[in-house]
Amino acid sequence: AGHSELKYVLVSHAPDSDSWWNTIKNGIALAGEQMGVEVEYRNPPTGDIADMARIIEQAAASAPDGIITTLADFDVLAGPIRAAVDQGIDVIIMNTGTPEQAREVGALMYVGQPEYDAGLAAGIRAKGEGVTNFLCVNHAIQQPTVGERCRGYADGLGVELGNSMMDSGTDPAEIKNKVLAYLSANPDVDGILTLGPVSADPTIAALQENGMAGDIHFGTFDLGEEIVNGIKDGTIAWGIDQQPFLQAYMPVVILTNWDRYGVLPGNNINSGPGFVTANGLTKVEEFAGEYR
Amino acid sequence: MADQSKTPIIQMKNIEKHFGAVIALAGVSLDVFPGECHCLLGDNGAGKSTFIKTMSGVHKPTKGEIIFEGRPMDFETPRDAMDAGIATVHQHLAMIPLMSVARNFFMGNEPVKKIAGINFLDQTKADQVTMDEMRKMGINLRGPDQAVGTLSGGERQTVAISRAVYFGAKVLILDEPTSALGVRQTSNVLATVDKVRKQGVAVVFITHNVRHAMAVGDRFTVLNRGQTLGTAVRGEISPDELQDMMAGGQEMATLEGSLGGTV
Amino acid sequence: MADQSKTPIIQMKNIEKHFGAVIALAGVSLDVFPGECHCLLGDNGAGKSTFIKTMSGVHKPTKGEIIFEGRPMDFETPRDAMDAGIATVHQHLAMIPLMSVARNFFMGNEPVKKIAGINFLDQTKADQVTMDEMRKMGINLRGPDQAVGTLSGGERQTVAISRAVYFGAKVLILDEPTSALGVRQTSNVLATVDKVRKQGVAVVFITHNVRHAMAVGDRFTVLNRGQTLGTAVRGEISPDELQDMMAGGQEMATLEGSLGGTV
Amino acid sequence: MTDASKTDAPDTDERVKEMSSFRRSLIRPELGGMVGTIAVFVFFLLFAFDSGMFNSQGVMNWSIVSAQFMIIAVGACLLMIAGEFDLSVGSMIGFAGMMIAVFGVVLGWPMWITIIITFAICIAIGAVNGYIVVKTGLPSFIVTLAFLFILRGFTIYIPQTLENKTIIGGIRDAAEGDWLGAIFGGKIGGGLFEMLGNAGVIATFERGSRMGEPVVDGIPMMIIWAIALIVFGHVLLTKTRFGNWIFAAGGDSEAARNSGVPVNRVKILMFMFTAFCATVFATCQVMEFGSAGADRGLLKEFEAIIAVVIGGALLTGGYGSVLGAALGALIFGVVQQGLFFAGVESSLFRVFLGLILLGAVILNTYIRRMITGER
Amino acid sequence: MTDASKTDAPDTDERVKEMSSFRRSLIRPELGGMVGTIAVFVFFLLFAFDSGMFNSQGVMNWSIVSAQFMIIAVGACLLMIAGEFDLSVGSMIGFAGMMIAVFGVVLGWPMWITIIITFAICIAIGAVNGYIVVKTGLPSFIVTLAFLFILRGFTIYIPQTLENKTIIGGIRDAAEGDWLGAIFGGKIGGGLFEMLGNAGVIATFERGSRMGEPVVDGIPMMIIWAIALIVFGHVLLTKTRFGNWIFAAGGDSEAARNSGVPVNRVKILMFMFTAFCATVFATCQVMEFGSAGADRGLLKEFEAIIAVVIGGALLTGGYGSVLGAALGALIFGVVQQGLFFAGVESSLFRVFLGLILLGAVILNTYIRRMITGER
Ligand SMILES: Nc1ncnc2c1ncn2[C@@H]1O[C@H](COP(=O)(O)OP(=O)(O)OP(=O)(O)O)[C@@H](O)[C@H]1O
Ligand SMILES: Nc1ncnc2c1ncn2[C@@H]1O[C@H](COP(=O)(O)OP(=O)(O)OP(=O)(O)O)[C@@H](O)[C@H]1O
Ligand SMILES: [Mg+2]
Ligand SMILES: [Mg+2]
Repeated sequence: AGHSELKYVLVSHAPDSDSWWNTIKNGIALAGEQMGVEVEYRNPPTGDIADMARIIEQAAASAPDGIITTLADFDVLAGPIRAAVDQGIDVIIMNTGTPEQAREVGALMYVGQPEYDAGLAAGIRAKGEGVTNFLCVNHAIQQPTVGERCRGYADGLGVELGNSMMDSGTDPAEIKNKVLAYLSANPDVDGILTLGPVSADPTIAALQENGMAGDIHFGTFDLGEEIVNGIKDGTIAWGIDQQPFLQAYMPVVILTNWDRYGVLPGNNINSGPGFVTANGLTKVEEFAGEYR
Repeated sequence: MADQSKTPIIQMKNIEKHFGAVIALAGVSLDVFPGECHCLLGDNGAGKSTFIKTMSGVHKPTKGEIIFEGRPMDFETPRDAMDAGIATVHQHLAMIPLMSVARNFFMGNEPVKKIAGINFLDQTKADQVTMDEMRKMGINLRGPDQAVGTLSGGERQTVAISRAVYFGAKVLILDEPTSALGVRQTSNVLATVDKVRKQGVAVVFITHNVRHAMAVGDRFTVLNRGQTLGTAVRGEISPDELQDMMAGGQEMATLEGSLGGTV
Repeated sequence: MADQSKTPIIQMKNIEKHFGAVIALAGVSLDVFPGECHCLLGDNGAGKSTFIKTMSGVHKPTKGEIIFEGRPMDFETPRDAMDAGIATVHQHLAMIPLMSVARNFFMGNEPVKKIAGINFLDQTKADQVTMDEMRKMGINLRGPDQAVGTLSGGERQTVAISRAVYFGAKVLILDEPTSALGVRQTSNVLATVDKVRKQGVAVVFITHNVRHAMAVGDRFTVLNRGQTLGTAVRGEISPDELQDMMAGGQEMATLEGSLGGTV
Repeated sequence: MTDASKTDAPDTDERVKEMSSFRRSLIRPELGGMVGTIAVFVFFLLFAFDSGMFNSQGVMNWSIVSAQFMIIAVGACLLMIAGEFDLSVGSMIGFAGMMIAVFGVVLGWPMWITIIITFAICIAIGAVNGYIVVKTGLPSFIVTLAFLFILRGFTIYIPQTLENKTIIGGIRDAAEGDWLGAIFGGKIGGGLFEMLGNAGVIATFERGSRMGEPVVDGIPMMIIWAIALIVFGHVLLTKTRFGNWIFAAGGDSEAARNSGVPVNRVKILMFMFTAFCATVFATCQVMEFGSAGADRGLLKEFEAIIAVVIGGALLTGGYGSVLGAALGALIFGVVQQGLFFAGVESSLFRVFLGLILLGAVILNTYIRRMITGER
Repeated sequence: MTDASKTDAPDTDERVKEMSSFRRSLIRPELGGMVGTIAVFVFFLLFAFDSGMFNSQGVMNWSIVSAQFMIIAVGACLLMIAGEFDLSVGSMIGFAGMMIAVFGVVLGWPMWITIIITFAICIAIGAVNGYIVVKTGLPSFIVTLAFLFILRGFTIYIPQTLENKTIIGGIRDAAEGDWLGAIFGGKIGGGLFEMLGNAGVIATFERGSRMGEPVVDGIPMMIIWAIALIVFGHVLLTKTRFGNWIFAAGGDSEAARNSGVPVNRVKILMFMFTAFCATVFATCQVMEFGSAGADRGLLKEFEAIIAVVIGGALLTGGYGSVLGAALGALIFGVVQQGLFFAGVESSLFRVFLGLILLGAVILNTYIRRMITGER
């Protein structure tokens, strides 16, 4: 096949306004450019996973050479993905989901970091660092996937999730003040987990405001400018980097090579969890929010 | 003219109506005979509209009794009153501008035909009846689906009256039907009232215009501040006396000199 | 009575007004002198309201000229007309039920006082004037902050008229001010018109009631289907002739026998 | 009556300029929707013809999305014509799905009981909405906005309390073989499509367990429901006396009440019908996808209202058509999916949506003024 | 006039039952808001007193959240009284923040120019909204819904095209030392609070990097803006002729127009003022948090409307009060934060919000009927 004719579509479950997915967009764009293939990014505007299923069906109808998709809800997405696979379209699962689920729907492979596992790893690490009682700031309570991180974290710590997951909304001032209120009402909290820049940035501001910055254990998912600064100044202990760039970039490269030369890595790729700490932040700093 | 020896078709006994802190009717009694045009007169805010609304089931009286065709009646909704045979043309028109004339004409009384056991609207019948009835009243519609919003105020009033007449009301209530009408439209309405009355329908007619009242009324009841000032029979009262009563028995602002007496 | 030798305060020349496909006015001319009450009569839909709306700046005429105090005028908004001295009481009341009487009274003409160089509403003045003016018209308000929605229709009409008079209009336009009023309220309004006219204000008075027109009118212009049927001077025309003209020159539905001639 | 009044009629006509009968036959509430539909199809035929949008799979894709919009648009349309609207539709969709998951999976009730009870609960909530609106005279915007929050709150709270997550799966398994479930899930016409597939009219799967089967293997029940609801809504609105009451209640509720129309009953029933439509949507969705989540139905209330308004209904009630609303939903669905096919940057979708909405209402207003002589 | 008509007045009084003067002095548009505020505070004093909600830090906490709501509620309130409303407020907040980021950070313009130009653009968009509404006569619901989508679309599209990201940070650095930036960011009264801290009136930090400093170190500009806007709005509405025009435009635009009120101008200006408030909100936010994101301001339009309605304004226009809206915002903020202090499961917040909204409007309707004699 002529090189420029290959076309891949990446479908995510994120609502339009979710900033984190930007890195993914940049990742496929870069891979597309480097490999000389056509790439597209699609998502349900409100983050409704049922709408996402329609988008996968739509993508299948437009007959691309491959589909890269998240598996945000196995029940909903398994059908459309399987149909696409059966139709002869190569599928790679990225970001959410698990290697087993990827195999089950007939995908070539899985690239990413299972949400629950990442949360669990974070919880185990935090437990080792002395956390006993935690607050999980969830800015996307309606999205089932990220909540899994809180569940994993709780299990890692070996405590009940209970009331520890906060429905914070996305308004930064509200998040900041909700965190302040929660901390003031629950003085025994000694660990905070945020699920991304949207909740992490105001939480940093909150901790700076009430003087607990550096004092309370603070871990977060994903990276961003403010988070990097937070890690640098010690407000944040670590950021869990699932390296979204790889989640987007690798599948395009793999699919291209598979279509062109029939070569395929023998295993799934775990893009994370990698714990980013104050050591070795320069590259992260430079590309936070863009490629990191 | 009404045959006063017959029994009244509707009797209102000591009707009271309170709206929160406002006492709109403080005990009003009235009876209407078939074939009679009973005029209801009175000042602004005297309670005329409120009174006929209790008659037509819009309001439930706070106190008092309604006897219709000899039986006590308790209208829960305007439907009940309509089903009993009381048709009302309200002061603020009961027409829906965005809807077609035919749909307005039959609103609440839609003709139905059964198809496969289900009641469907009989649109052809509705259209035809509407066109016919409107033509009888002297209004040529562009079509039965013309929206009421495109009719003039006088035309709308005519639709409302002919609708009430068509549905074979035993009692026809008209609340200030002529107040916004031109001279020609007014005489049409008065002629209609006269015609309907001759067919044996009881008419309750509200107006502020003594001359309109004198033109068609058989009896005249004057309301004042929620109470009756009494009922007079045609011929026993002069227009001037009636006018004085309508003003609530109070002295009126008079125009001096040449202008006097022409109100 | 008007001094016809003076120049007219307002002259409308060949006014036309089209609404999309509807031709509401097809060239109407009229002039009004100071101190005169000029009655505008005609059938429903003749174009009376449309005509006075071009006079008061609500509509811009499609064609034609307005000459006010000798100068051609081109009212862009009702404000312009009001500033020139033309006050209008519209057929559908220009009152806002949820607002207090005082705020309604001064709506669009609020009194201001300067505090620190900024114009503030002079609420005390507004309240006081309102109470005074309403008392003069015979309406005792509970307070200036009483909402207009709690007034009766007649009372609202009175507020609207006294507002227009208070603001020292040179031309006062009344569009069917009496149609919904009781006998007493009507005579109040007519007396007010008479008083205002004597103060030298030009009044344009729209009504469907010949007797009301005859009571206060100096001249009578009859509109029919968007055109003038001519202007008559008081004393030169009988009520019956006028009534015929108002009906558009067409034969009217007549009530037989005893009822005839009383409309 | 005397004959004099007969002269009224030419009076009216004389002063109105004539309109050609062709122009008049065109002017109907659905006109805007029809024009829009044609415009949208022409546009995508030109710009996305070879993108797969018009092969069997592509057609099925935008048909399903449009059918989804249609299901909620029919309810919203009738309610809007009756003079009210419902901002809680989206939350109701999430809530209904979650109820099915809770009863059917967490509590393990038989699916048909689950579905019936869910419908009963949701329709009852619709009735409560309506009851509050007609009894207090509050604007439905406020009342249903309150329910938007209340229902969404429960949709998040309940599964979180019961199951520690905001998504509950396994509904498909629970519905396996259930007669009522099959009415909402499943597809029909499989045989026909197989024939078409064998005849090469539609593409077939190339590999996997379903090799050789046609890629489109039946018409999903969602589409059947959409068609059924449109037919029902259209007949109800235009062919029955109840339809006349809907118009009357929305046109002027006071006038309608005085004429003997049971306005309160009409409005409450329409709120219930809207809730019914939302529940149909939710049930079809969970039956097809097998899970209920707290994110389901977000913003669907706006999408329903937009479809209805694009279809020519008047936001303030008393005017509109179910067919128009269906066309509005079709336009919405085709544009949304079509932009994906055409490869337009997805964030621009919202910009297009806003512009289409504005354009459509302006066109519809113009048409409506011509029809009703409104000023 | 003759003396006869003087008898009109007792006429009215005679048939109305008397109302005590105490009861009458109580009945004002803000009454519902006042009752609600008291109820809310009593509730939380009882159930969350020892949670830190009422120490200096806690007070500052809910004050800021309430101030945020107040800023947008003032704009929404005046607009609603003028008879329109604006669903694009939330998108406008996101859009304005993004404009500041694009001009100030991406293009590197001086912050004061950036802010002024952003205000100019956003107010112009508000004017366009208003212009479309008054010129076409379309309901503002539809027009501003279109802008909700259009503005959000651009807020996502623009930074992505320019910068490859949807959060743009670094605004705080760009605003460093800028005079106009300081008016929106920063805090004032630091010295006073330090004194209070030293005097032991307010607590000081006991641990962490800021040990010894007072826990509250100044009043954020957000609160100053909220107070300034409330005072401005209240004076404008009740003390100026323009305020009278706002009421008139919303009460009955046709009647107001006939009386010489420049209704179109009033409405367009109110749309612009709403946009101004949204931009103030956005600017304060980006100055405090240093970044602009595509997801900022989601659902804020509803929150503004809710605060205004809780504060006693009438959704259909012509009635309301800025003080009421401010109290509504306070209730909203206190409840939202209070639930966290009280340790209520956070997803139940939405349920409470819905219930409070319902309760408040029912109370307000009752009060309004008493005031206006409306039926
Ligand atoms: N729904 C209501 N709520 C409160 N008060 C009412 C209501 N309806 C009428 N009223 C009051 O009751 C009194 C009688 O009103 P009604 O409309 O019956 O007078 P009317 O005789 O018809 O006057 P008009 O000649 O002006 O039509 C008035 O004071 C009016 O304000
Ligand atoms: N804004 C408008 N748009 C379209 N047609 C209009 C408009 N205003 C008035 N018309 C039409 O113009 C004609 C004249 O109306 P107008 O209201 O001036 O009559 P009128 O003489 O005041 O009648 P009435 O005595 O019933 O008040 C009518 O046919 C009316 O339908
Ligand atoms: Mg009345
Ligand atoms: Mg008129």
